[in-house]
Amino acid sequence: MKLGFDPDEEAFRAEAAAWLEAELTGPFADLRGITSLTAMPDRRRDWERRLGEAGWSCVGWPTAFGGRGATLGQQVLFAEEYARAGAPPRLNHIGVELAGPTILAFGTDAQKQHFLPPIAAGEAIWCQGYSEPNAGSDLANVRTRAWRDGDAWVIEGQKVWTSLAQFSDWIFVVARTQEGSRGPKGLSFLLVPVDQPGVTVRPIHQITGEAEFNETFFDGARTPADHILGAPGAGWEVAMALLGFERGVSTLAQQMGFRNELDAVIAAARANGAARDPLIRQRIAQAEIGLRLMRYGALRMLSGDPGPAAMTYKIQWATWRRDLGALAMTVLGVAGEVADAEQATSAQLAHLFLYSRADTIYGGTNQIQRNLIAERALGLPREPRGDLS
Amino acid sequence: MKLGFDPDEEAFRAEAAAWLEAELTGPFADLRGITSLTAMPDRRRDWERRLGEAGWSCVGWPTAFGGRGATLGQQVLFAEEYARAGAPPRLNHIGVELAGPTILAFGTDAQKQHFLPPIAAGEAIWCQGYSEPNAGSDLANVRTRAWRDGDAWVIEGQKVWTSLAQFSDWIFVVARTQEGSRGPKGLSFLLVPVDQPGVTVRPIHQITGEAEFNETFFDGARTPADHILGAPGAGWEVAMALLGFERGVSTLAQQMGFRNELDAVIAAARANGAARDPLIRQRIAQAEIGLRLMRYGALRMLSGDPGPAAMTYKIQWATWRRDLGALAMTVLGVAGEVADAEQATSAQLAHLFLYSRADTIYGGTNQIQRNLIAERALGLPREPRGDLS
Amino acid sequence: MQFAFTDEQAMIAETAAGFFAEHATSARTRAAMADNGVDASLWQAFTQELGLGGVNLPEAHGGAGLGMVEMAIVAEAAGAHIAALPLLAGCALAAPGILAGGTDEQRRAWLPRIASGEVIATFAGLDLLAPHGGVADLFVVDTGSAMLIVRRDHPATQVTTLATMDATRPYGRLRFDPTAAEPLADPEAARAAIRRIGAIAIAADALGGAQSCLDRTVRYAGERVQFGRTIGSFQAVKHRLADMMVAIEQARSAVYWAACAQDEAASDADLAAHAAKAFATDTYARCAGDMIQLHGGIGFTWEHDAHLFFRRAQADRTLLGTPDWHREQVARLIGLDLAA
Amino acid sequence: MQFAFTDEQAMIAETAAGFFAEHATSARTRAAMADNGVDASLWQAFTQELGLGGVNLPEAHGGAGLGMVEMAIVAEAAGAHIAALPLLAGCALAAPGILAGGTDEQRRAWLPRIASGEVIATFAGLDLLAPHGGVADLFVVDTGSAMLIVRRDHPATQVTTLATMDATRPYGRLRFDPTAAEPLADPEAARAAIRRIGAIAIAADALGGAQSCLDRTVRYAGERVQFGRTIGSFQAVKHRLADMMVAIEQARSAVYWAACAQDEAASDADLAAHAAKAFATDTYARCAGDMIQLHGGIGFTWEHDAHLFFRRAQADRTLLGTPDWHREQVARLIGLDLAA
Repeated sequence: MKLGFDPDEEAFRAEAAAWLEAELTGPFADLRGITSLTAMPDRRRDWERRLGEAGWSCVGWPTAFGGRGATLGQQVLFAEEYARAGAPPRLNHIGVELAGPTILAFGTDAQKQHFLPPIAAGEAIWCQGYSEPNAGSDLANVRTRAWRDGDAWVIEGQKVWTSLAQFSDWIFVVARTQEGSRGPKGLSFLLVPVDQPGVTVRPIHQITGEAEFNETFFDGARTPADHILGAPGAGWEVAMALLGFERGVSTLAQQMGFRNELDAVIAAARANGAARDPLIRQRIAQAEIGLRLMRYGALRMLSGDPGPAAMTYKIQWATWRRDLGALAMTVLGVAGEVADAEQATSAQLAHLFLYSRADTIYGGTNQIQRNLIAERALGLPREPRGDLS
Repeated sequence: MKLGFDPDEEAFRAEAAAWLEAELTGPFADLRGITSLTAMPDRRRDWERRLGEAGWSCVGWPTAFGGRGATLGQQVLFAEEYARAGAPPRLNHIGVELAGPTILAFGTDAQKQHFLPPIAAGEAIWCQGYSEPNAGSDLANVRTRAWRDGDAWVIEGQKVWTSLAQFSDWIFVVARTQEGSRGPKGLSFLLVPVDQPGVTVRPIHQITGEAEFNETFFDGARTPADHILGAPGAGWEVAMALLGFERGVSTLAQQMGFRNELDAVIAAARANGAARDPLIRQRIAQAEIGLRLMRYGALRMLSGDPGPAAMTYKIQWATWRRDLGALAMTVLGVAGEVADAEQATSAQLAHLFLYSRADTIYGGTNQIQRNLIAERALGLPREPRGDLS
Repeated sequence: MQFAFTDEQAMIAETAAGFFAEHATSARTRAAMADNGVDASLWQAFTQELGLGGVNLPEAHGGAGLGMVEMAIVAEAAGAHIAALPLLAGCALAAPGILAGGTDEQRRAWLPRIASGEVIATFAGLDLLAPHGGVADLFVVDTGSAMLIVRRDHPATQVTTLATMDATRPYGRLRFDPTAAEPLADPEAARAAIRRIGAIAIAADALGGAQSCLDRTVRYAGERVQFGRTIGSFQAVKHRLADMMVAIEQARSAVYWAACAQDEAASDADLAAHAAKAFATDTYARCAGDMIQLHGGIGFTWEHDAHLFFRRAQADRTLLGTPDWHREQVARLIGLDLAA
Repeated sequence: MQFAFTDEQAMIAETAAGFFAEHATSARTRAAMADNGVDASLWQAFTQELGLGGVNLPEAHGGAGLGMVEMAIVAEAAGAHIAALPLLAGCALAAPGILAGGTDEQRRAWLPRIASGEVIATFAGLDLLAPHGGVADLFVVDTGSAMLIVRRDHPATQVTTLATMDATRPYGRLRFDPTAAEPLADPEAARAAIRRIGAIAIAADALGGAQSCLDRTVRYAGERVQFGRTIGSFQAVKHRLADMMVAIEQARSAVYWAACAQDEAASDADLAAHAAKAFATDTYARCAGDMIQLHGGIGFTWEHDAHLFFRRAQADRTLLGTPDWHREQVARLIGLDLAA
């Protein structure tokens, strides 16, 4: 076991840090420190292109597809430096972290050549079409249908919670291509352009008041016949594998965002004296410990054979962040509930408090995560499916 | 709504307090302050007789059966004064609080005449035969069988967790009297003398090292044909109704025991300085609040129509006491883990810590309680029964 | 001893529940949220038609002459519907302060007009944040030493309405001229009344809100189908709902214990108020959070009412002291600071 | 950076797990509990045959020359079987203290004999309670200022063995003559080593114990039938077990982070040790409690092993500081006391 980094890894870190610093004090200084997933989409698209141009967009990908071929240690370091530099959230997070790796794993050579370089170059922004109004936790209960019409797939149906669809060029859609099939069978994984008459994106306003999520309607939407990952009817396996990529190196970048949030809570507590309150101190310490353990848990996962332990990550971070939101409000008291020109921190933390309630829901609720852990990691019996439609 | 007591209620309180004080500084001074359920059984049997003699054994029962015909308010006050005086745990708790009220509710006149006065007189000590090795949480899965043989019932089988059976004269037994029946059907509620060759009581050592509970074996045990409550085959209804009596006035006496335990924790915290620790203060305050709310919850139940709210009481007190045990150990630290001649409190609280782990198990685990609340109070679907035997 | 509603109390509870169910609809509450945080016609109906604006004020001062139990009953019903009205600000904070600490003249001047709804009154502590301050005509202000009556219509009085997490009870930040304000005669009595009655009223609001969270979530769990089953058939959902009920029933005991103790001037009335505020607002926060969780994605949308409860639960927690603070008061009151 | 066992570490883990599974049976542990808290033949086999009595001591002092990661691996395996042996007392407390703070002479005199099992050593803080004190030949004693070596065979030394909740690690209360004791040369270094290595070793014991609680309860849940179903098919049971696993995996990260940080003398080594001790012992207590709960009545009997885990979990929590105390150290180390 070894936690330290080698000198050559440290050299890579220095290179990345220097490049990020130059860009974020130079041409992209306006993006520094942004944390909102919806802020300044045009400039963040420029940033995706700049990352691609300089080879920092998809550092772990093979160079043949626009990546940098970085080692695991290097990827870890880049993720950390990216966040440390205050670089903005990746507008193409889903393309870089989910769609790309899935295409790498399941795509044909032609598909890889077609789809990967534009992602690495920041030219193709992706979003995700999984959930439906009646298939939230029950992901396999897909009703969106697709069928072949000549050399194209035609798609009818509705997806929901399509994060960032309003900024996206592509959406991957899990659709039912085998008529009469049920559950995970008969689904296909289609790659669909968003900018077409058959696709309508309608924002959903969430409890924070913003609209990060959308409903996406498919009404005769079309995509070429070869824009399918895996065989027709074998889309469930692809969809599930994709969820596994959520536990990759990007978790470390995510954690650096959490670091910033925890630091904001600590700063607020020191500013208003709450940091002297032994109850607050305990909760901040517990948050600090939880964050560190996420980091070392991620490094364990990335370092080798984590086994089913990796399944525990989602519930860990979601619960941690929800608790941090509650802690933030305890630290701030009534002052955290009012918008006040002098208190930017308060607005950020109030947003965290509200927004983090979604963390334990989307991407598999805490309840679903516990089912998965119990059934797949601990081997306990599966929940029986009912017969209500 | 009114929490205060009327002058005539207060007069009753004074009478009870005076009597208890006289007895517990006089002939029964040796029993004062005892909290163990197994300590000094012979002397506590004497105490049951003394209570009966003076009419303080079953204050809420009709005078015809040896009770005092006390009003609700008077019963509440007696329970409080009993505990306040440091009177010992009732050796015949099960007879007075469970068997008696059930016989009152379901017995024939002859049964009432036969069984109730000896309970009120302290002459008949009772215990409870519900759980079996394969019917713990699944109470209806009874395998103990009984059948008619002439003018008697003959009983074969095994009960477990028969609290205080070693001191008891009678046991009520839920037995399967209809061959081939399953679940709650075909059960009968039999009243069986313990002192006979067909009944063997064997102690179970619990994690505290004591043996409060027992296994009770029935091997051709007999009881007269008319020692059955309710009709043959209708024992489940009787058994369930009995559980309802657990939420009667005796809860207030139980709470006075909790009061003593919490006071011991508070005293320990004040003695060793833990009472200055803000974390401990929060937990003690929460325990204090929880105990008060048990009291007022009980008064709500007793005052009228509590509806399904009464179902929440078991999980409330069990969880409260388990948490108190953990709090006690936090207050004491390492000193709580060692037996030390100078620290009687420590031994009492260490015992509480271990013993209270049973509270969330016996009499319906917290999980079973949540099922009951969800299904009966909130109307949610019942858990499906499986087909494993 | 009879710890159950009298027939009259049961009738008030039924009336209040019916009134808010009919009038305090989600649409009207949301309209008030987008405006100034008060559903004016609801407030008018409440004070004029229902005549409960002074539920806990003496009849001599234009009130209904009832007690804290009745006030709690009304606050619970308002909380159950997240009603947007200055009930807490006026009836549980400002008016009890004036009643307990004001001169006869001050009482005569203000209490009937607060009870009738003509004057909206509120309260501000040291931070000068007043719930519903933006619409208030009258402020009772705790300066730490004095308790002052501050009129909105005085030229030196300025109120900045702040965008507030719970938009059914927006805070206003007050600026005023202390020399132009009128002190209450007995500031200690006023302060004690506001603390205690305010705490109990907030606890009652929280109780009503928590019960609504449970009721609505139980209903949704019986309708929403996932994996071919209603989600209410999953034990994880059932148990979470059961735990909500366990907490709510304790909160109910707490609120009415505290209200009774207040009405009976019991020796543990302070302890009861602290206990109720801590326990009921913790319960509300938890139930509102669970409501969102058990609704899944839909519970996270603006259009669903779950966030209205969640926001009000947060406001109930912090106004007049956090649960931790109230528990610390309990610790003090039970003698943890006494020598061993 | 490679945060996974090396091949050699994996082999040690396998060996240790096999060793304790074979020898540290429930029957032998209970026999030791009824006696003096040490399974003497287990301790002999561990020190002599396995040769791990000095796993983390330099070879020059008779140790195996391995590091804290290997020590944690061994302590985790011992904890998984609630082994009754003075591993913590000697290898994680007394020996590291002497190694870090002793003179060369003191090291030469004691470390090889501790490693070989010839001498049983332990540690006592200000309360003079020493785990396994009743059987110890040698005590390292923290007097607050000095760190002393106290020999059992000195006539002034008296040890009272106390009946202890965790009878696999009974405390002895020490009385001794300070003037007859031998001070360690560098008390600060000794104290720091004992605190940090002791904390990590206890955390590792807790990790192993918690994992056993989970494993055994999963097995039981798959066998025990109630309501015609294995109880492991009930979602409430499944979710409780899943939560145990979530906590345990975090505890595992904590223990090996802390062990690595210690071996690499990382700047956050202190923070890591506090974090590991707090998190892992909290996790153990929770898992042991859940083990009893999910076993139902049988888990509450003396004959079932659940209470052995439960008792040891409690001992792990309090020895060398409670979780609250360790979290407070984390709060201090991350700078909560710095000015804003």
